[in-house]
Amino acid sequence: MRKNILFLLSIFIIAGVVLAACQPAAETTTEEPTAETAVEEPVAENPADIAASLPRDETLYFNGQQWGSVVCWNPYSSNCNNAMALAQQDNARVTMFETPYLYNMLDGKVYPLLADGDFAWDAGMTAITFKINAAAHWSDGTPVTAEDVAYTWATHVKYNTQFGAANKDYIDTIEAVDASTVLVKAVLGDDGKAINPLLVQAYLSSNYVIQKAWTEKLEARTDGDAAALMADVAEDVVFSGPYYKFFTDDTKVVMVRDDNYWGQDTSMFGKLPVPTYLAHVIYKDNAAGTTALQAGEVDVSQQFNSNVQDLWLKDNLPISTYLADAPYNIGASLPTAYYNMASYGLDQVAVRKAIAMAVDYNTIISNAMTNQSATFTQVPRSLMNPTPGEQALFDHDAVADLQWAGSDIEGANQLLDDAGIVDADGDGWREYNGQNLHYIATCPNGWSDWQAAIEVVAAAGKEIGIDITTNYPEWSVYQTVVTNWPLPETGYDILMMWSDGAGPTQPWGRIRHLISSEFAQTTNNWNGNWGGYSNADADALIQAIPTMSDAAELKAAYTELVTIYLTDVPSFTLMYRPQSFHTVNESVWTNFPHEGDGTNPAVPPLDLTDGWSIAGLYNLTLVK
Amino acid sequence: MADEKKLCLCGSGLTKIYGLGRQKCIAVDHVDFEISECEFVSIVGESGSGKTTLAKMLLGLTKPTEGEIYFQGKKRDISTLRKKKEYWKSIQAIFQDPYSSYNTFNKIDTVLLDCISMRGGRKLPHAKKIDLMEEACSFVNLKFEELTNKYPFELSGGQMQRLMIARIFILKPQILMADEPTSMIDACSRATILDMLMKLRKDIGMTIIFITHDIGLAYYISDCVYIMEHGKIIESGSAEEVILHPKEEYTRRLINDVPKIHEEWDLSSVSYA
Amino acid sequence: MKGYRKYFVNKLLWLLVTTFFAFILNFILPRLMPGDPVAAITARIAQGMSNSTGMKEFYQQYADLFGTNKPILEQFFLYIKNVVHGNFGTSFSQYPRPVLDIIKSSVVWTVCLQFPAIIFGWIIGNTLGALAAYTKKGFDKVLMPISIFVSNIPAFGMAVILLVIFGVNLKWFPTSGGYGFDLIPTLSWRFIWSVIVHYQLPFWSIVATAIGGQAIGMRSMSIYELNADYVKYSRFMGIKDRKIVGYVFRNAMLPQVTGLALSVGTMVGGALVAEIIFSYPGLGYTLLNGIMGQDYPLISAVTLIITMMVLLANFIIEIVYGLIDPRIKAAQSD
Amino acid sequence: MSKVMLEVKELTTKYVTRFHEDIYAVDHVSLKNEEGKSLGIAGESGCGKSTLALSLMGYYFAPLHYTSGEIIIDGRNISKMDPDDIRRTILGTEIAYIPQAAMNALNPTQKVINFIEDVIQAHNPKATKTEIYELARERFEILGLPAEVLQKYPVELSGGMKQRTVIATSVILCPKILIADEPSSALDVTSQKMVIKMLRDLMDNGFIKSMIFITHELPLLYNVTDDIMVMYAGQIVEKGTAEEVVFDPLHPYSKGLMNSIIVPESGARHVKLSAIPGVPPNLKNPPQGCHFADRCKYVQPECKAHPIDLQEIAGERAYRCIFSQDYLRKAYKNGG
Amino acid sequence: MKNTIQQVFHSRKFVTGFSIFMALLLIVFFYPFLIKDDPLAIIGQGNFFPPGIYVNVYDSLHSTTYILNLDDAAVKRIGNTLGDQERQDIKDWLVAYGIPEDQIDIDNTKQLLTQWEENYDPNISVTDMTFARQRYYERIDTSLKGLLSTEGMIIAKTNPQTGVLEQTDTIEQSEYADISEVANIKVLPLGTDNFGRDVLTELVKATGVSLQIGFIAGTIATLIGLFLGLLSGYVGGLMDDIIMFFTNLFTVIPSFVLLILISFSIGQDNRGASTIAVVIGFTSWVWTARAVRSQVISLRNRDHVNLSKLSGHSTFHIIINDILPYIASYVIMALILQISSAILAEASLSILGLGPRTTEIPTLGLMMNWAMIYQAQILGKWWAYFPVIVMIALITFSLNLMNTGLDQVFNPALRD
Repeated sequence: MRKNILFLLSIFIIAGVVLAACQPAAETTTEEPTAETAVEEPVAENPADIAASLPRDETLYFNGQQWGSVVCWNPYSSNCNNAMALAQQDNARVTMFETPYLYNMLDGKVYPLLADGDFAWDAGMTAITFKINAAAHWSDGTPVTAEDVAYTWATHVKYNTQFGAANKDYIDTIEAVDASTVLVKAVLGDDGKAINPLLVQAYLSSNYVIQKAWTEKLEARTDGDAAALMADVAEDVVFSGPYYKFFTDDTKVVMVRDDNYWGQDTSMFGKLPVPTYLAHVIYKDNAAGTTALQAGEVDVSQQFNSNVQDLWLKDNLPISTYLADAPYNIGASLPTAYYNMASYGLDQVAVRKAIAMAVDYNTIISNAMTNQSATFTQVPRSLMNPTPGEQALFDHDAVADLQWAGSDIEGANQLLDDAGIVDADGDGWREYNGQNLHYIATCPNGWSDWQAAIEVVAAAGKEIGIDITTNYPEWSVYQTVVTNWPLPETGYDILMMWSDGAGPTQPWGRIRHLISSEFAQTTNNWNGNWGGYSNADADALIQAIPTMSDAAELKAAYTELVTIYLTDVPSFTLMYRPQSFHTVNESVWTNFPHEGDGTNPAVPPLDLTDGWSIAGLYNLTLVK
Repeated sequence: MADEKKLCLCGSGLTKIYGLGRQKCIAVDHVDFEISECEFVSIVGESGSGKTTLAKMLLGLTKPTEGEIYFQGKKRDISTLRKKKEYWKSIQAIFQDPYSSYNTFNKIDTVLLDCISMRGGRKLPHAKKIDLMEEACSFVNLKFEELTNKYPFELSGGQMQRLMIARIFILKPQILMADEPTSMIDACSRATILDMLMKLRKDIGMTIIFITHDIGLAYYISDCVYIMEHGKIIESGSAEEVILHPKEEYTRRLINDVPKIHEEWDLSSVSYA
Repeated sequence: MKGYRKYFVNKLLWLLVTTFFAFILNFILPRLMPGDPVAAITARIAQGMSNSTGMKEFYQQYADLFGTNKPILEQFFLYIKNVVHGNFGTSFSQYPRPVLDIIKSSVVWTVCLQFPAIIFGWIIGNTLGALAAYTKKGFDKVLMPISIFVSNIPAFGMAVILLVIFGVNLKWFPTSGGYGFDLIPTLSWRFIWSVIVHYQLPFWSIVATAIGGQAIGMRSMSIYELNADYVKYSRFMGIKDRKIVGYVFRNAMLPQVTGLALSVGTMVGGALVAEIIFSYPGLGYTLLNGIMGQDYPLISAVTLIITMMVLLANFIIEIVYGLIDPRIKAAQSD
Repeated sequence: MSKVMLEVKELTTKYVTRFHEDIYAVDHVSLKNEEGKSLGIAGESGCGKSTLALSLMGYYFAPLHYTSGEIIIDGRNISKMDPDDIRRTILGTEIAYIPQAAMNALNPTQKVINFIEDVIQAHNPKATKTEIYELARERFEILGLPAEVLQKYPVELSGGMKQRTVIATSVILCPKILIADEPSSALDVTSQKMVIKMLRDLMDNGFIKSMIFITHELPLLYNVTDDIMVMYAGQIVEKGTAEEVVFDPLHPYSKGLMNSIIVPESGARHVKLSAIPGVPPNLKNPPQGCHFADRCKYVQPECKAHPIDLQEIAGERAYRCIFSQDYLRKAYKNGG
Repeated sequence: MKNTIQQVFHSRKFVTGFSIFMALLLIVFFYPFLIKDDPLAIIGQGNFFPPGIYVNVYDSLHSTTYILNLDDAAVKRIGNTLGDQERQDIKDWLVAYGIPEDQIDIDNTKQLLTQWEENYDPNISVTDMTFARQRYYERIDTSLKGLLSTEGMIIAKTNPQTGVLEQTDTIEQSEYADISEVANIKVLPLGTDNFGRDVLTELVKATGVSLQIGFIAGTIATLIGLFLGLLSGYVGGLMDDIIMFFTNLFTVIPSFVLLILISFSIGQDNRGASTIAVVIGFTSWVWTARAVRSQVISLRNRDHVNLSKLSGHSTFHIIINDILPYIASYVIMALILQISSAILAEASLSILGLGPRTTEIPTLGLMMNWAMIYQAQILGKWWAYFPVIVMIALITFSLNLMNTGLDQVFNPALRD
């Protein structure tokens, strides 16, 4: 027996040793952090000293942005899965790469970043001129020039990158007039004016300026092959932003501050951003992320934390959101259920509107969003975000009769009865032309809030005698199906997709994506209008708006669009969702942007990385 | 006597090989024999000598690897189930272990009723069947009333084995293969079984092939003895001849190694090799 | 030893055959999945792009790159050729990252987590089972129902319960990840300590679920062995009960070794779930990501690696078993 | 009269089943065995002879339980001894056992020598491995077993070899009494003969002083032992010398048993075999009177009325029947 | 047969397992008769309502009221809002604001509240206070309004003519309603889940569905295993070799991995509860096949089978009459194990999001999956996941207990 115990003991010890021995070994095989950080100028401290741990009071932790491992650092690629460094969109992420201008979703204005002063249209609305800030320089010390801006665009076009393809219908060329002056020429319409000045402008705040010298190096390396160029890992990329890669593995991404960042020049921020490190632990799911937030391991949470108020009400944690009370965040996107216009009976406005009226939005908002959305009584439905800026763009009274707040079973039934769509055969389901109305409502599997919302839609259908069942394909399947017309005959009668968030082209861009027939019935359609709706009046208005400058004219146009939308109901918004969730834990850092925090211009709640919200990084202080 | 002998079952070159390649095991090795009608033959061998395999081949439960079996002068044909059934009307068996010879889930009646059906009595009236069963039971000194509706495990080993004989009594095959029918039961019940086997031969004229490892038993009961060693028949002849005057060294050893009562059992010759 | 060599060669041959079949299954099954992964990648790349000729070019490029437009047989041989060279291809979902790179970083975590945990659970389970068989009375009466109940808590249930009790409520251990959120992997004590602390919950949840089944099996085997003739004989030879119990445990444990070999596959399944619940950066989590991203090469590679690990574990265990159990050697030399 | 090596007085033991039923498998058994002698115990399966063998060891474990009686080994009463003392000082050294199923009697995963080490060290913790090995090798060689056997695992040995190894191991400490429970019944005749020879050698070499041999094979018993006891349903029904019991059985059961002997000897073909009808009684509820009464053809009403005592007659002879020996002999002559 | 069943019911383990299992079955069967709610009806607006008895506030206002003069009512009310922590926090604020510490008595409720009311202003930012803290004080301030009031609560209604609020009723603080007189009371013994569904009703339904999945998968696995085992054991030869080859193959390839691959391959759209059950069944027959085969091989050479052959019975007859009854106990035990492992497999798959797609019916795995997606385990909403785990454990526990009991009856060596 003694021998047995000794045997057991020795096994325990061996297990312990194996355990202790193999873990560090694991790391030496995966990543060599020190080697990779040496790409740019050496860090002030010797990496080995701080390598073991990131000082808590110099590191700002995020969650909810990065899901899965980082793939590359290449600003020409849209496939890098590198949420801490790369996002060229309406609110571009400017931690590592920078755009000429920064958009602020709170006031809808742009502020210069790499640019010096405001941009200017020429008189005929054919081209934009702006200057590059003389202080701006790359991480290798060379100045940022107009030539870099021009070459970036040329490269996008030459290699047909996503960014080139998305903009070349509106931007003709970008030229360097001199070392610091950039001229952006728009594609002109028959009237000699830019066909879409809004999108030309938007390019300046959503696309990075990439160094010409590095791009040439990359081109040489990839031998002019577009796929190879976009697949390059670009570990050696030259950047202009305040942070760069420090360490990545499957469990985290860490960026470190570049203490030679040009933005400390008085012409820009006048100082360096406060945290030395920006770190993002890769959590498996929201649950893991929430736990970390609770534990104070996350400072800025961009993920959906269900019942977020419990964190302070019940757990008494120093956690808060941008707004003090529900909906806690600024709604800036409209998750929408699209009707497949080709589905049987859904060509009938009455059916579409009845379903939309019957849905219990309050339940969606309380159950799926745990009240982190404004309700439709607070902000009646339209095509606009619930932000004051967008809400002011249409005449509320003019559309009041068309709006519905949901749960209106009676009204929906009435509508259907009036349209003659009744249950004639008594099986409990209404028929249209003798055929039962049966629909399948779909959204991607695992998108929990959407799934919960779709469940409520299905329940509403049953209330009014329309048989709606749900289906949740995997995202990989879903996206392929939804973006390619025609939709399958069954399974995609009502489908849920996003709509545009906040940005310099909004709400025009959103409306275009929701209802413009230019996207209807096309393949590889990642823009919108997945249900295939088309309305000539709406198309005309959408085309006209970018060139309108008169406020009253704009308001009339938008009101008209909202009217069309609420009358035809090609899709309906299920909830308001923030551009990004913004929950902060103030156990280490404080002075995060909050409603009424006194910043001017106000810093938007976008994680301190996107667009103008980067300004928030300069305001942070440590909790005393 | 010798002239009247009618050949009942013959084998020529019977061979059974199990397994393949290196795991090959020759269980029965080119065995030839002739068994006449109404003969009581013993096949004697130690465990592993192939006697049970031989029995199974004769019964048609195992296919010989090589060699032929002749039944009543003709080549045996059991290629189909129907022909097999026909063959099994002529040859039946009693096995070593009475406890495993019964399907414990069936009542005893089933065993006997099956036999009656096999003899073509499926459609007989019930009373007639009972009569048949009673007759069979009384043949083996059992009372049918006491057994009916009982399960096999409610019987003793001796009773079970007797019931097996009752089964044979109903079937009345020409040949009975008795595979060590007494080795699992007590010595004091053994005599009963042996008596009944003899009675079967006498009353019905059955040919009995008795398989045993006990050379004394073979000597006691049989007319004719085959000695098997390593799958081969090494010696055969009448019981008196083989046991009392063995020709082969192996047979002699087999007989010598069995303890005796009246003769001396010589231990001094034993070597441990 | 000749017999043992035969045993070894036999097992090795079997390992190779099984590996080959596992290979085929691993290749085919993920390819039966619905949807076109290349379309998914191109779609992602082309988000916001409105000209469809560009899209077609993209599609063609990637289809060529991944070889999805080749005949399935050709793809298969290509796959074999690449795998033999240690190349599992490029991940679809994390394009352009090589699959090997993704797996390399997670496989060590899994190996270091699962195999010690499974073996540890096996040892504890067997010890408890043997004790239950031997002490009978109180220990057995209390222990057995508990083991049966515990072994019936599903692996994820156990993981969640441990997570809630020790991670969320007591806050003794971190609830996710492989090492501290504020650490960068280096060979330092702080890092190693953090790894060990993070190791605890997933480790114990695997151990806890492995214990019950093994204990029940060991108890039966031990009771069976305790009735064996050699026990009686040894007792009558005046050998102490304790020593006899030693014999019994050893003999009962040997068949349990094969049991372990056979159940490694099952346990790895449960362990994968535990990894997922604790966000442990191992293969389970990688597999989940692969599935969600419909990443054929990744799924193929992960399942292949898991299968290979299980096969190899089986192989090693059976080889060791052949070495330690004289009965196997004897059976082979017959 | 030589020294009495083993004396058993009125030993009663029982099995307890898991349904808590008692089975009295050894019922007031008394016996005596002298130095240099071997005693045979005969009986059918289930008569309690194997249980008697276990009970004689004086070391009880479930499901076997001691009820009453005494076991005296070489003048030392072990019935009241502490079990652990018995284990240490009696088992293997004073009294040894050869089990029925010798095939499984050795731990399959232990080399023979290691088991012998354990056995010797259980009694003499100071014995060194070399000493033990030398002792075992010598003993094995004397008993005609090659020394290589010691380094083998049981599975590597043939059946006969295994049995002989077990025997050699059992007597490694030169016990005074050896209890052999059907040591050869699973072997073929040739191996059986070797085993018997070996048991003889043990006595001749003085490795054991006396032996109790249990078997159901009467010819074997007759050839091996000096005295024979016949057991039936847990009781001794007859005892005497081998000669007497085989050729002049008194108890009707013994008579039946002897009449079932078959041996390959000339003339054996013409002996009339007899059979005993019926089955032995259930020992859960043993009959009050003669246990054999139900199967006896000479049964009288008083046979079943009360327990029958063992009648001692000349010498060590005894039998358990109400009839006189003369009456029985006469009846047998007439009845055949 | 009767005997065997009797013996089986003598085994305490079996009886315990059987009772638990039958109790579960009975609950699953009878619950819907007692509580007719749709198990998937979304009744709660908001998620994870804790277990409890819910009284309709509107109805309780309109119920007959009784005056109960209880001394501690006011204390309880104040204590509910103003706990020790809140008092301390109020003091901290006041001290930071500049009130001398010795002037503050946190046990003097009235004085404390007065001081607070006089000094607190949400716009005053006390030094270095985080936003979270500022908002905390704002919330405290709101909750303290009218706390010490001894007056009743006024109920008012808009006058339809004038559009002016008019007092219609006052509710005194000492008024109580008898719970049995409130029209709408809903008992939610296990609260609601993330969708606002009644967990208990859903759980019962899910248990039923999971049991069905278990039965289907178990039956399929057992049938396949039985068929292959019989075929390979009884027919032997090449057939045996082929079947054993595949059986061994599937023994070593982890079935869970296979299950994941297949479940994903068939696609979300096709994954109904019964499809999942079938898939599980088709991947878990291996052990049954092995067990049946080894049993059949040992039976094949038993004399009663030989005797049955000699009696001229057909192979089919022999298998049915002479083989099956002997392996029936093993097959039943295998079936029981298959059922429990199938339930576990479904749950594990669902945790990975590969479970049944269905939204018409719940399964235990799906309930678990949703609870995890909505972070119930992190947020301490134990009622959403713990009963599910317990239910799964109970089902498999009872099944395995039955199995152990059977094992003890059929393998006497294991009897204790």
